[in-house]
Amino acid sequence: AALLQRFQERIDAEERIEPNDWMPEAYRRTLVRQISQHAHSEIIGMQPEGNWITRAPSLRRKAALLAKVQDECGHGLYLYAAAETLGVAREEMVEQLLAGKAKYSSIFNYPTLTWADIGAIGWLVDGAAIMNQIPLCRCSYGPYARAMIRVCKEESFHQRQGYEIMLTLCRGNGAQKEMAQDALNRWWWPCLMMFGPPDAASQHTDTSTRWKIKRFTNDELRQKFIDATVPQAHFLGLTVPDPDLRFDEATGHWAHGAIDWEEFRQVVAGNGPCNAQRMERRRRTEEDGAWVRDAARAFAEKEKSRHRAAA
Amino acid sequence: AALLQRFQERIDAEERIEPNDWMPEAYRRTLVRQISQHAHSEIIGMQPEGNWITRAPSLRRKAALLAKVQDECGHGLYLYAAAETLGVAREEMVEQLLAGKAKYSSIFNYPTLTWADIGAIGWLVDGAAIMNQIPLCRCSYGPYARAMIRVCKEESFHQRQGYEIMLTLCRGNGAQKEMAQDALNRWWWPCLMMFGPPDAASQHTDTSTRWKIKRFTNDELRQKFIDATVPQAHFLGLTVPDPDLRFDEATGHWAHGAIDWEEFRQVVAGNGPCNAQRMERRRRTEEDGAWVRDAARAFAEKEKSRHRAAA
Amino acid sequence: MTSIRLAETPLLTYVLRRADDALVLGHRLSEWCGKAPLMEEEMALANMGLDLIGQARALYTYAGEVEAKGHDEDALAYLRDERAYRNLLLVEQPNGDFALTMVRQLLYAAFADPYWRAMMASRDATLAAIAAKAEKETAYHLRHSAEWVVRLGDGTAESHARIVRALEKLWPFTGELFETDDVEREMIAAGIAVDPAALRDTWRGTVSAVLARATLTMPEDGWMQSGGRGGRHSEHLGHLLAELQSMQRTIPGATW
Amino acid sequence: MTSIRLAETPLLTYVLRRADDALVLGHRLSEWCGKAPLMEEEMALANMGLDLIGQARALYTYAGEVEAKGHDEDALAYLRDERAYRNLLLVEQPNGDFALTMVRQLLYAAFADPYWRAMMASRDATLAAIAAKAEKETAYHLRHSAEWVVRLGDGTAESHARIVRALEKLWPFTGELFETDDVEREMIAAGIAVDPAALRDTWRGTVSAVLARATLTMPEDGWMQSGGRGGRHSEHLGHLLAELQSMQRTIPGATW
Repeated sequence: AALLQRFQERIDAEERIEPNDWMPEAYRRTLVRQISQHAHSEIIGMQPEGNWITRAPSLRRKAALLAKVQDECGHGLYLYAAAETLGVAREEMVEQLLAGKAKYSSIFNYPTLTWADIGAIGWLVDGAAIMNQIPLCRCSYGPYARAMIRVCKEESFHQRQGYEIMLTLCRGNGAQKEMAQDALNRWWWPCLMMFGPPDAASQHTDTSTRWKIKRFTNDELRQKFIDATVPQAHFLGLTVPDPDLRFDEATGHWAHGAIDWEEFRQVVAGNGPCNAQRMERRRRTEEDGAWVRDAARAFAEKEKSRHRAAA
Repeated sequence: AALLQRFQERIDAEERIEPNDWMPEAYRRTLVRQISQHAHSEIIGMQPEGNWITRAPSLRRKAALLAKVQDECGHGLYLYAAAETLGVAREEMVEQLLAGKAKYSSIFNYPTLTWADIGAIGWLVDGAAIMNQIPLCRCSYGPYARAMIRVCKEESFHQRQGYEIMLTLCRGNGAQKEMAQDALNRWWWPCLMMFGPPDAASQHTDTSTRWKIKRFTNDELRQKFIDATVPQAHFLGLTVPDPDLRFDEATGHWAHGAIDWEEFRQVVAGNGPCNAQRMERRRRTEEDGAWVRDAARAFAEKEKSRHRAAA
Repeated sequence: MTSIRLAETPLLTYVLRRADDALVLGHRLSEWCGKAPLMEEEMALANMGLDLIGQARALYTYAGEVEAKGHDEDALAYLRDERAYRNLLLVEQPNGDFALTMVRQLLYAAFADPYWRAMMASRDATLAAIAAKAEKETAYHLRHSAEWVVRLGDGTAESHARIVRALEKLWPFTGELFETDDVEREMIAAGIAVDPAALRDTWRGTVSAVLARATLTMPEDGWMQSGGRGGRHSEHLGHLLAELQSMQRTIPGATW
Repeated sequence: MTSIRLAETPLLTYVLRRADDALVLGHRLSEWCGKAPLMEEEMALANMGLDLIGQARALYTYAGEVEAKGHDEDALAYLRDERAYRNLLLVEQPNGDFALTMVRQLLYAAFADPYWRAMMASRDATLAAIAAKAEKETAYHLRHSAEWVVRLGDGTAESHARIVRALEKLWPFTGELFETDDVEREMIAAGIAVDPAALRDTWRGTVSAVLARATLTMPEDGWMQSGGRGGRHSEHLGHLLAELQSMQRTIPGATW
C-alpha cells in the first residue's frame, strides 16, 4: 500500500515510470495489453496499404507507400520492444495475436478498394491515430512514451503524405475526384469509431486516466479529430458523409450525427469485411516463414558451437 | 516370322491393326512412344495458351481460347486412351513425362508474350500439327488412326480460329498489326522445326514408313507447310522472317533459308526458354492435386464396401 | 480515361449484377486452366467456366441493349471499374484449393439453379430465355460440385478437413445471395425478377442434403458479409480486374 | 492506345535496360510486403526494394532527358509494353520462396555491385553519379543476401534443399548478366558503359565464396537463357506489368 501510494505520487508528479521501477500488477497488465495491441495494429495495418504497393499509379507514390508500410513494421517492432520491457516476449504477443486472443485496431478490417483509399488512410486513419497517440507521448511509462514520440513524428509525416494524395486527386480529373469522395464516404465513419465507444459506455478509462496512461476521453479525442478534419475536407472540396454535421457556434465544435455502434461491435467481434482475411494472411505468413526461422536458429547454433570449438 | 509376314501383308493391304491383333514388339513400342509423346504434347501445350485465358482481350476470344485449351486436354485424354489399348497405363505414361523421360513437342517450350502469340499458335503451330497429323488418320494402327480423325477435325477448327485472330489484328490498328508481325517473327522458325530434323539426319523413318505409321518424310511435310503458309502470310500483309525465302518457279515450291538446328537441339535437350517452367508447372499440378485423387480413391473404396455391405 | 460511365436504371443494374456474377465466377474457374487435380476435372472446370462466360456474354449484350448507348458486351466487361462491378462477394473469392472452389460452386449453384428456373417465368422475354439456358447449365454445375463435395467430405481425413475449412470460410458470403434492395424490389414488383429470399429454403434444403451425404454439418448462420451488389467488394476483385482488363486498357477501342 | 513509342538510340536503350532491371527487381521485392518470414526481414526487403525503385526513378528520368520527347519516369515505366521492356530475365523471375528471392538477389547484386562501382568512372556524368549511389546500395544488398544464402545453405536440411533448388533454377539466367551486343559495345567504346564480360571473374569469385560458406557447390555452367535485353521475356513479366501498370492504363495522363 505504501508502494502503491509512492507510485501514484510519482505519477501525479509527472515522473516517468521505468522498467525496473516497482509498479502495480494491474498497471503492468494494462500497459502490456495496450502496447501489444498497438503493435499488432501496426503489423496488421501493413496489409490494407500493402494491397496497393504493386499497383501504385506513379513511381514516386509507389516508393512512398512502400516506405510507409516499412515504417509501420518499424513501429510494430519498437512497440513490441517497449512491451518487452514489461516482461513479456514478442513471440508470446505474436502468438496471442495469431490465436485470436489479442486485438488490433478494427479500422484495418476494412478493405482498400481504390488508390484513393491510400490517401484516405493516410489522411484520416493516421490522423485519428495521431490524435490518440500524441497524449501517449506523455504517458507515465517511460519506454512507451519514448516509442510514441518516434511513432508520432513518422505518423505526422504519413498523415501529410496522405492528405497530399487526396489533394492531388481532388485537383485532378473527374474520375480522380470521384475516387477521393468515394474513399471519404467509406472511411469517415470507421475512423470516428477508432476512438472507441462513447464515454458513457467505455471501460478502462478511470484507472487508465488515474495512471496517466490515458489523458483524454474517447469522446474528447473524437471531437478534436472532427474539428481538425472537417475544415480539411472542405478545403479539398469534399463532402463529409454526415447529413447532421454542423458547426455549433456556441461551443465552437463541429456536431456530428449518430455513430452506428452496432457496426463497430460487429467489426470488433470479428465480423468486419476483412477480419478473417487479415488473420489468415498473418497466420499463413507465419507458417510459410517457419522454415526460414528454423534455419536461422539452426545456423546460429552451429555458429555458436563452432566459436566454442575454436576458443 | 510367319506372323511378321502376315502382319506386313495386312499393313501393305492398308488393313487396320486392332488392339487384340498380333503385332511385332517394335511396332507396339514405336506406337506407344509416338502416341504418348503426342498426348503429352497436348497436355503441355495447354500451358502457353492457358497463359492468356485470363487476359484475352474480348469475351468471345476468352471463351474460344478456354474452349480450345479444353479441346487440347480432351485430345490428350483420347490419345492416352489409344495408347492404353497397347497395354500401357496412363499413370505410367504421365509418370514418364514427369520424370523427364518422355518427350513432348518442343514448340511448347517457347513463351507466349503477347495476345498475337495466341493467333500465331493457332495459325502456325496447329497448322504444322495438322500437316503432321492428317497422314496419321490413315495410320495402320486403328485406335490411333481413329483418334487422329477426331483430333484433326478439331485442330482445323483451331487453325482457322488462329488465322482469324491474325486477320483481325492485321486489319486492326498499328499496334495490333505490329503485334501480329512480331508473333510471326518469333514463331516461324520454331514451327518449321516442328517437323523434326532434315531427312538426311532423321532416325525411325524407315521402319515407321514400312509399318505405315509415317507416310511422309519430315522435309516433305515441312515443304507442304511452307507452301500452304507463305501465301496466307502474304494475304495477311505480313513478312515471313526469312530473307532467303523465294518461290521456285521450276519446282512450284517455296524455297526457304537454312534452319538453325542448333537451336532445335538445345530446346529438345531441355534448354528452351520454357522447358523448366513447363515441367515444373506440370509437376506442381500433380503434387497439388494428389490429395484430391487420394480422396476420390478413398471415397470410391468406401462406396464399394458400402455396396457390398448392402448386398 | 479508358473507363465508361453508365446511367444505371434499375433494369440495367439488375442485369449487370447477374452478368458480373457470371463473368467473375467464370473467370475464377478459368484460372484453374492447367492446374486441375485430374485431367477429367480440367475438362469439367473449363466446361463450367465456359457456361458462365456464355451467360455473362448474353447478359452484358442485353444490358447494352437496355442502356442503348452503344456499349457492347466487351465495353461493359472490360471498361467498368471495380466500384462499378456488382457481383456477389462469394464469386470473387480466390480459388484457394480444389475444396474451396467446389464449395464455392456448390453454394452458388444451389442458389442459381432454382433462381434461373424461377426466372424462366420472367415477364422480360430476353431474361426468360437467358434463364432457360442458364438453368440447364447450372443444374450440371450443382450436380458436379455436389458430387465433389460429397467425395471430399467423405474421402480422407485431409480432404474432409479441407472441405470443413472451405465451408467455414465461404459461409459468411452466402447471406448476400438472398438480399433484396430497392433495385431488386422494383424488378420483383414488375414481374421481371424473382424474389431471392423466397428461395432460401430450397437452397438450405439442397445444401444441407449435400453436406449430410458429405458427413459434414451445416454451419450456423452467423454474421453475413455484404456489399458486392453495391460495388463494395473484397480486396480480391481489383487484382482480378487488373488482369482481366489489361489488354483493353492498354489498347482501348480496338477490334479483337 | 495508352502505350508510348520511343525512337531508341543506343544511349536510350542502354539506360532503359538498367532502369528496367532496377524497377522489375524492386517490384518483385515489394511483392513481399506483409509476407516476409521475419519482421526484421520485412524491413530489409522493403529497404532493398526502395533502393532499386530509387535507382529506376533516376535512370528513367535520365532516359527521358536523353530522349527529349517529354516522357517522364512514369511514362517510361507505366506506358511501355512488355516487348519494349529490356530487363534481364533473372530479375523478372517470380519470388518463389524466400530462398529463391535471396539467391536471385545474390546473383544480381554480385554483378551489379562491381558494375556500378566501375560505372562511377563513366564518361557520362549523370550515369557516374547514379552509379555512385547505386553501388553503395548494392553493396548492402550483396551483403544481406549473401548472409541469408549462407544461413539457409548451412541451416537445416530443408533450407539447404531449398537453396539448392533455387540455385539450380536461377543459374541459367546468369549468363545474360555478361552479354554484350551492338548497343552495349557502342556504349563501351564511347567510355559510357563498362564491359560486363570483364566482371565475370569478380562475379564468380564473389558467388563461389558465398556458396562455399553456405556449404553449396557452384553449379556447372550449362546452357544459358537469353532474350531480356531484346524484349524477349519469360511469361512472367506480362503478369507483373499488367498489375504494375493497371492504374496508368485505366486513367492515363493524370497527375498522381
